[in-house]
Amino acid sequence: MIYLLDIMLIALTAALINNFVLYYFVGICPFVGVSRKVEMAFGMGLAVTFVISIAAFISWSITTMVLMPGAPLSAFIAGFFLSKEAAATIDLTILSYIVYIFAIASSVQFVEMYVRKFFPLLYNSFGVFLPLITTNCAILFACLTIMSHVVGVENPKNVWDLGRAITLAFFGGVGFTIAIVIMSGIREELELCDIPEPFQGAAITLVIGGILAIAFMGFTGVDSGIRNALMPETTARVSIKTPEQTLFFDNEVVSIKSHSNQIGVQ
Amino acid sequence: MPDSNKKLDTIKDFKSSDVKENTAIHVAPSPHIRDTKANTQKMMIDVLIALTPVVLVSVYLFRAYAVKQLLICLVSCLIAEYVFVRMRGRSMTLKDCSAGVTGIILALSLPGSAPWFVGVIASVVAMGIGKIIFGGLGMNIFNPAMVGRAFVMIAFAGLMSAGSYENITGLVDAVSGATPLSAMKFNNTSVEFSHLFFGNTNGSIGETSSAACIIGGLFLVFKKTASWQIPVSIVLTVLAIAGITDVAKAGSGLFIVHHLFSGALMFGAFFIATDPVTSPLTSKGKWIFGFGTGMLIMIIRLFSGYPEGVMFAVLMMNAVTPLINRWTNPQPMGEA
Amino acid sequence: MIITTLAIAAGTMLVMAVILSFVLGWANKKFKVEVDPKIEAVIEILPAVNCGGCGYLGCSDYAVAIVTDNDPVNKCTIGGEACAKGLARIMGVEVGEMVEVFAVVHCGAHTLNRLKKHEYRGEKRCMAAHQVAGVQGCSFGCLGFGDCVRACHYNAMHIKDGLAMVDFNNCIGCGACSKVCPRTIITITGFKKNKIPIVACSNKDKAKDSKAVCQTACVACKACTKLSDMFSITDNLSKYDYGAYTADHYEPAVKAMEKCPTNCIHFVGKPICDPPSKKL
Amino acid sequence: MTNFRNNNLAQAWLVLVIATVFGTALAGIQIKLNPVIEANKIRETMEKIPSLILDPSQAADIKSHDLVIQSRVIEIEKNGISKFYPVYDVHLKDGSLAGHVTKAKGQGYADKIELLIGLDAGGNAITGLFILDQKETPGLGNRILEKPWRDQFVDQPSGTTLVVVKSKTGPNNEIDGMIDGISGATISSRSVTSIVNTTIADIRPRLLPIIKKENIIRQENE
Amino acid sequence: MGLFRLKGFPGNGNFRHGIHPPDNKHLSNESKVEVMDIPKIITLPLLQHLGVPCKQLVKSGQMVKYGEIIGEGEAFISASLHSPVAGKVKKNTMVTLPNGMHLSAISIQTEGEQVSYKRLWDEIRSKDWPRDCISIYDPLTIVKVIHSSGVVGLGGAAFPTHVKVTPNDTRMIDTLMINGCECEPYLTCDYRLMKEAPRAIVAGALLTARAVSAREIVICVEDNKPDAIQKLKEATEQTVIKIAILKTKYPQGSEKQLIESVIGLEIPLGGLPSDVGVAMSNVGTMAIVGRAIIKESPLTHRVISVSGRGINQPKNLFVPIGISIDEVIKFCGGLTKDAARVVAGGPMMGFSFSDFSTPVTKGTSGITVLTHDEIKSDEETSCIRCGRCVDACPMNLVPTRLALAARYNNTSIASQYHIHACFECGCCSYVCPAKINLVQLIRTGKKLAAASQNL
Amino acid sequence: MADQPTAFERFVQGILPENPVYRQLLGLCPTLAVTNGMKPALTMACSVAFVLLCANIVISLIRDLLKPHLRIVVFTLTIATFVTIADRFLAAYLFQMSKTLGPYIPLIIVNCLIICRCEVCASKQSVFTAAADAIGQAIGFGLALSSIAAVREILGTGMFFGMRVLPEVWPDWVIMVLPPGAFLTLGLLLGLVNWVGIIKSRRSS
Repeated sequence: MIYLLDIMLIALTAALINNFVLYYFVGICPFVGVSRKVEMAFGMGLAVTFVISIAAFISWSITTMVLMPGAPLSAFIAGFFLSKEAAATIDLTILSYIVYIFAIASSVQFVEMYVRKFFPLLYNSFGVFLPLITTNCAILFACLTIMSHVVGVENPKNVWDLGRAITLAFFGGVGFTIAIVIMSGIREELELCDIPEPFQGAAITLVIGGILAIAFMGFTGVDSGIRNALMPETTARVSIKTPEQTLFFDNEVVSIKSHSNQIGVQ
Repeated sequence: MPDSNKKLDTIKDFKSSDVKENTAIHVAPSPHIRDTKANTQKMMIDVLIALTPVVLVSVYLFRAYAVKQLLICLVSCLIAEYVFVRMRGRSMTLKDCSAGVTGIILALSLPGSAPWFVGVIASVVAMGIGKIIFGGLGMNIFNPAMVGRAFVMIAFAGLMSAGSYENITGLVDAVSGATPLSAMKFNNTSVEFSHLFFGNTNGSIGETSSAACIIGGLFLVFKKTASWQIPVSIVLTVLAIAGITDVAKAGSGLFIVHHLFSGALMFGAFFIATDPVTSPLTSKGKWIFGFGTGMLIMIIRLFSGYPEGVMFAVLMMNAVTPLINRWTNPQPMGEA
Repeated sequence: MIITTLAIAAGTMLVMAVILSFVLGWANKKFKVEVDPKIEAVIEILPAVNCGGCGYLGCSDYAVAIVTDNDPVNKCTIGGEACAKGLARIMGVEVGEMVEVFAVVHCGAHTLNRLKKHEYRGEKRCMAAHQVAGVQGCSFGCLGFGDCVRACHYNAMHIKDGLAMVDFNNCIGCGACSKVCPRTIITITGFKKNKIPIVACSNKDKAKDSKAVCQTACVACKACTKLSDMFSITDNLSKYDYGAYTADHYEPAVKAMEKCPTNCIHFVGKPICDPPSKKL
Repeated sequence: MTNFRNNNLAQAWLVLVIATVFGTALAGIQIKLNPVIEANKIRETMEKIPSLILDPSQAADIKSHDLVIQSRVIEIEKNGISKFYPVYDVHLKDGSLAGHVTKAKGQGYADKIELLIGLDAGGNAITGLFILDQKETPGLGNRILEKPWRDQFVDQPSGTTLVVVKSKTGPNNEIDGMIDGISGATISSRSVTSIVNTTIADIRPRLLPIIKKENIIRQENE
Repeated sequence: MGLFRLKGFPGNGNFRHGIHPPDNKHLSNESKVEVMDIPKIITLPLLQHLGVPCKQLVKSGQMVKYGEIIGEGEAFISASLHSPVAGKVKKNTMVTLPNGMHLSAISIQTEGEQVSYKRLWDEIRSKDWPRDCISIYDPLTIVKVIHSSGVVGLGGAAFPTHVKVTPNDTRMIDTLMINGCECEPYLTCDYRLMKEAPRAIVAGALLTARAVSAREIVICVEDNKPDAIQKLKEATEQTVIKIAILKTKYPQGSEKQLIESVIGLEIPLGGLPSDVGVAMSNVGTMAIVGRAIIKESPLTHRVISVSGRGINQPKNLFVPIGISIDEVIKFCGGLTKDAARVVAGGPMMGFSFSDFSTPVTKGTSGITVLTHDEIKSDEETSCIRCGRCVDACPMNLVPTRLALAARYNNTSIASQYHIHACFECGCCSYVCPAKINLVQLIRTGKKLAAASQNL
Repeated sequence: MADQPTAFERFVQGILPENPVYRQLLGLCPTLAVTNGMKPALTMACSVAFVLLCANIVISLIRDLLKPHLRIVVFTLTIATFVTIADRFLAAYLFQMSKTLGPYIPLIIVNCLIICRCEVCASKQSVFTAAADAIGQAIGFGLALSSIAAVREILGTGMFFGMRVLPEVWPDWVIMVLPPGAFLTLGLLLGLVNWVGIIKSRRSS
């Protein structure tokens, strides 16, 4: 129940409240470029939603298996060379950006080739949008957001599982679709408007984007409103104590002494 | 046939120019007659007439505050329209009264306590970004007054809360400070129905009195300047959702009354959502539009951080209006 | 520790790159779809960034549009000029080898020259006015409501005193104006010289009828055909053979212009936007 | 040989080389910079601790190793969700407990709000409040960052539930447990207040046993 | 919808949308049809119908008799031309018809002995038109005679009638609908014809029905013409002809709308009445068909109404085709001082013109002279998308979008929204509060769309 | 392709005539996201400049080794590497700023601007030209970013680089530092730039 609510709120937030395009400004290029026809925009939205879900799956898997500190696969390999403790601290998160962009690019290309060869009809309706997606920030943004909820989270129980990751990605794509379809509808209307010459094209699109962003601000806080409405706070029941660390403070330097490892900064 | 021959002679002397003498004949494509009863200016004047009760009540309730706000918005809307149209080098469009209508609706949707520059900025934004940038009257996608209001609402959120209203006349004393909806949302207090209906509450100067809005709105609907489908569907949707919520909470019914008669619901349903430019063309589309607006109003009111949702709901539905038009595009006869 | 970390990072990247190149290389062969070699050549030239800036769905979509629909080759902002030139070479649409073409208006009557003109109330468009009888006496001449001006993207058409005029400095001969002219009096003509003679009339009526409606109509008097064999009369209207025009034909044409009783032969072209007439 | 040249790997040799080189380089950078970044993250919190616990005058002349900070995590389970509160127990150099600082997170108006709450030793009163991270509406909600507003929380007893009121006018001015709401941003001020309330309610019972332990240690030392 | 059902018919006597302009028929509906005198000169354009121009058969200087064929409609969609006078053929002249067509015309100088036009009219309105001996005429002969008599639809479009009545194997005609709606304001010629010569109409209808082998014949009249309904009822007694009384509404007389009103069927987009088993013809055409077959006289005359506040004496006239409009106007007392626009046809779909030497053609159903007050229209303002045009369009189109598409030369949007379904009835322009010339724009849009499809 | 622009031409073109934001409409995501203040905007511009310069130099150095069908892969790889480096340096030495910019630094990877310059210039021309091009484009990008950021920061907070420039009575236009303000400012500035361009071309013709 709580998990479902969580999923629902992640979906709602990604699709409407913090819309990828109108709140985070990712995917602006297709938002401006490929929003002239509703059919085109819808196809683009579908393709993004599809690819973003695949990319989320791949990046979540790679992050949890290989990249994050103490990830099983890299720790296993490092275990051949290092002690068990040291192997568990192998941290490859620095490679994450490269890995993500490659995962996206190759999955897009693979899917495109596959669909083109075996489903020519499907390719004509949505495959043609695929190449445009590689440089779509929305996909990478979704991967990064998922990463920030997987790596470096203080509370191990708050780490996102695959379900949450894919929900965010999928509904992020849905939000992108909503924004771009609305925009394309408006732009079709604008074909018949007497727009001042300097504003034709990208400028008016951005201004409309601004007004849409204003409108979507009306949703701010809907997620917490729903959470409060469905799940009022109740009192605590159980508590567990966790290991302690000792830290010393002075004005200039922070030093941490913990039981497991020591990092000194000068 | 001697008779006809004689007549032929008379016709012989007759020239084309004789017929046309003293007349200025001109040509034009069909149709040659027009319905003279309706024109855009008259429609706009109808809206102005319909707004009079609202304006009068607001002036009665808020005195100088309302007068000041109305004047500021009206004047700056007209000036903004003039300047922007001049910048475009187009013929003047002040005559069609649409700028005046926008100005008055904008003023009525602002709280009386908002400082002068709020009205001015809202007017400039409404005219510039809301209207002229799309090509002027009839081309705008979003309701200009709502664009202006939304802009200042977010830009000057602190100044826009009616809570800072200073009670001078003594008429508005039902709730100190907060508007009925925010009082309800944040403090769980409610206001009597009669206050809501006649407007002795706080809020934007035009929205407090539901009675005035309904009177003006019915006039508009009666004159067919505004469609009846939109207000009806908005009110029904809000009624249904508020009713369900009320039943779920086992409320007293005041909840429904609040949602129906406070906030800008009546004002919005009759004067803002019905703006023909930004609402769908067909009656089916208008039902969908009204339903969507009502849904969004209630979602925003119930769950979001804002106590009031008409403005955002209308802007959002304006944005999807082209899509609604597309989906409800009438099938030509013989196509189906 | 450090060495191991470095090695594992390098190893991860290497493994990833190997897997990638294998999978994609295999897929490329396995899923190969035969396409027009011309399209492939175009794709080679395009930047393959797939930014969508051209308004198409990625570079290959644009390539298809270029090859199959003959779309303009200069839409790629990323590739810029070099890209456009390369594309033009493939498509063989080299600009510059062709004769310059301009729009030419085959009507020379200004408002005052027109007879039997009536006030027209209605949509101020040639296409609408053309369907109404009696806007002006002449059923062939320029209506002067400027459909061509609106159609022109290069600011090369103007209405002056009820007559469409071409600004030859701006005209690129795209033909947009001639497509929208309901009376088809604008033609796209190859200019072998800077200035060429045109017959500024399209009235195919007999002399009596055309004279009745216009002061500057061609009355098919054959004066021009006697001076230059480039002129010929068809349908009560003089015509000039532009295709065979050479420098030798200049003098006779000037004479014909001077001889024409209704001044309907004009010389038009660069460098001036021509309000052509000798007496009026 | 030709077969080898046409091989995908051979074609992509440049990619392979670059990938390997770049991967190694990045790993090097990681090893070099990671400690700095980690320290940055910790410093972000640590820097605030003295001002949250101590008086401003005291906080100003904190010297090297004047404070010993012990960190631990308290886990609370509610409705099947567990919540984590990182708690920093701050000891003076002489070993006496100066107070506790806890990090708390909760839903604000726009997004999550992250707070540091300072409590005196024993958790009886709030000694300080600091907002680490928020995305509230600029100009309205983000006025929770302003010191005068935050200072209202200081010296509030932790036993009472704090309430946001419209304005603390008149004689109510000094009544405990009243927080003046920010006009126009009721939700943001309420969010902060409710995060504080919940956090204190959650962790206060967990603070006490340790305090007792500390006292015992001190007594033994004496 | 559906509340009111037309008795005896599947339709409900009404169609969707439409408008109610003031009909102003009172100006001329009480004046009896008067017979014009023989004009001195007759001008007969070679193309007075839809389709291919007819081939000229006479030369300059040649003498012709009344009713002699002077132009032959060789092509299938074409109609022959007959001389309404006896006289001498003069040199061809160029005429510009009100609909903008610029073409060559035969002119005939009246000379010699003439038939009496009064007698022709009396013949038509006499009561002795046969109703029961129709079966002696062979269907194929009827079609042939219609063709050779040059009969075209007199409702306005002037579509050659023989094309409509030629039997077609693929599309069987079930119902013959006689259109007597005359929904255009001002025009009363059909009304007068129905009132004064119902028998001729009935005879023609029976003959036509025989030609197309229709089982049902329906005469459709709007409910604002009770007199005509009464007369028709009398004339159709003991025949199979039914009379449908329809709601007065513009454009009730348009064939698609009429079929929807009476039969309740919609003609497919781009289709013809025959797609739903209907043949449709105007009442005037029926009278001419009857006359052509029974009296063996070709189409040389027609009834027109000259009406409007800009004319001194509004009248209904029986005129020879080819008579100059000058003379007609003169016969009606000339134009008043404030006449501003002269329209061939009704004010909704007629063509205005300025050259009064233009002849009356087969398709001219009337001349409407409008005054300055009537046509005074405000300046055009921007479309405010009020949707009134959508509510008025009988074809259920979105005129504002079509017009804007035409204005911005956007043919793809225009085609997408079915610009070709528009038949230019003018309802949208009539109701538009912004005074946008919607129909005119749509008309240009249709041309542009057609042009772009050809490219 | 004989007539490639010279280094100087490349440099000048990038600043205004081919301004990446206003003329080519490239890299709009960061342009909108980080321009609510001058500081983040300039940090972003510097990061982009760093990545652009490094990527251009590296690509130019290895341009003879590039295979056509693999060039985009190499570009992406290079760009991603330098973006990661920039990101880590920011996190290490400008921690607060790195937190403010959040995911928009890694999103430089998919910024079309850099891949575009690699394609157009670096993969065809010498190191020097490529570097000049990178600097020119980076200056152009920085100018665009700072113009938007200046408008947004001054109107939105009355401050410039965090210092108050407008009097205290100035009511902050909060909307300008929120997402809608970003769209509106860029849209209006873009319109303004186009307008100036139109007027110029009208005058010259």
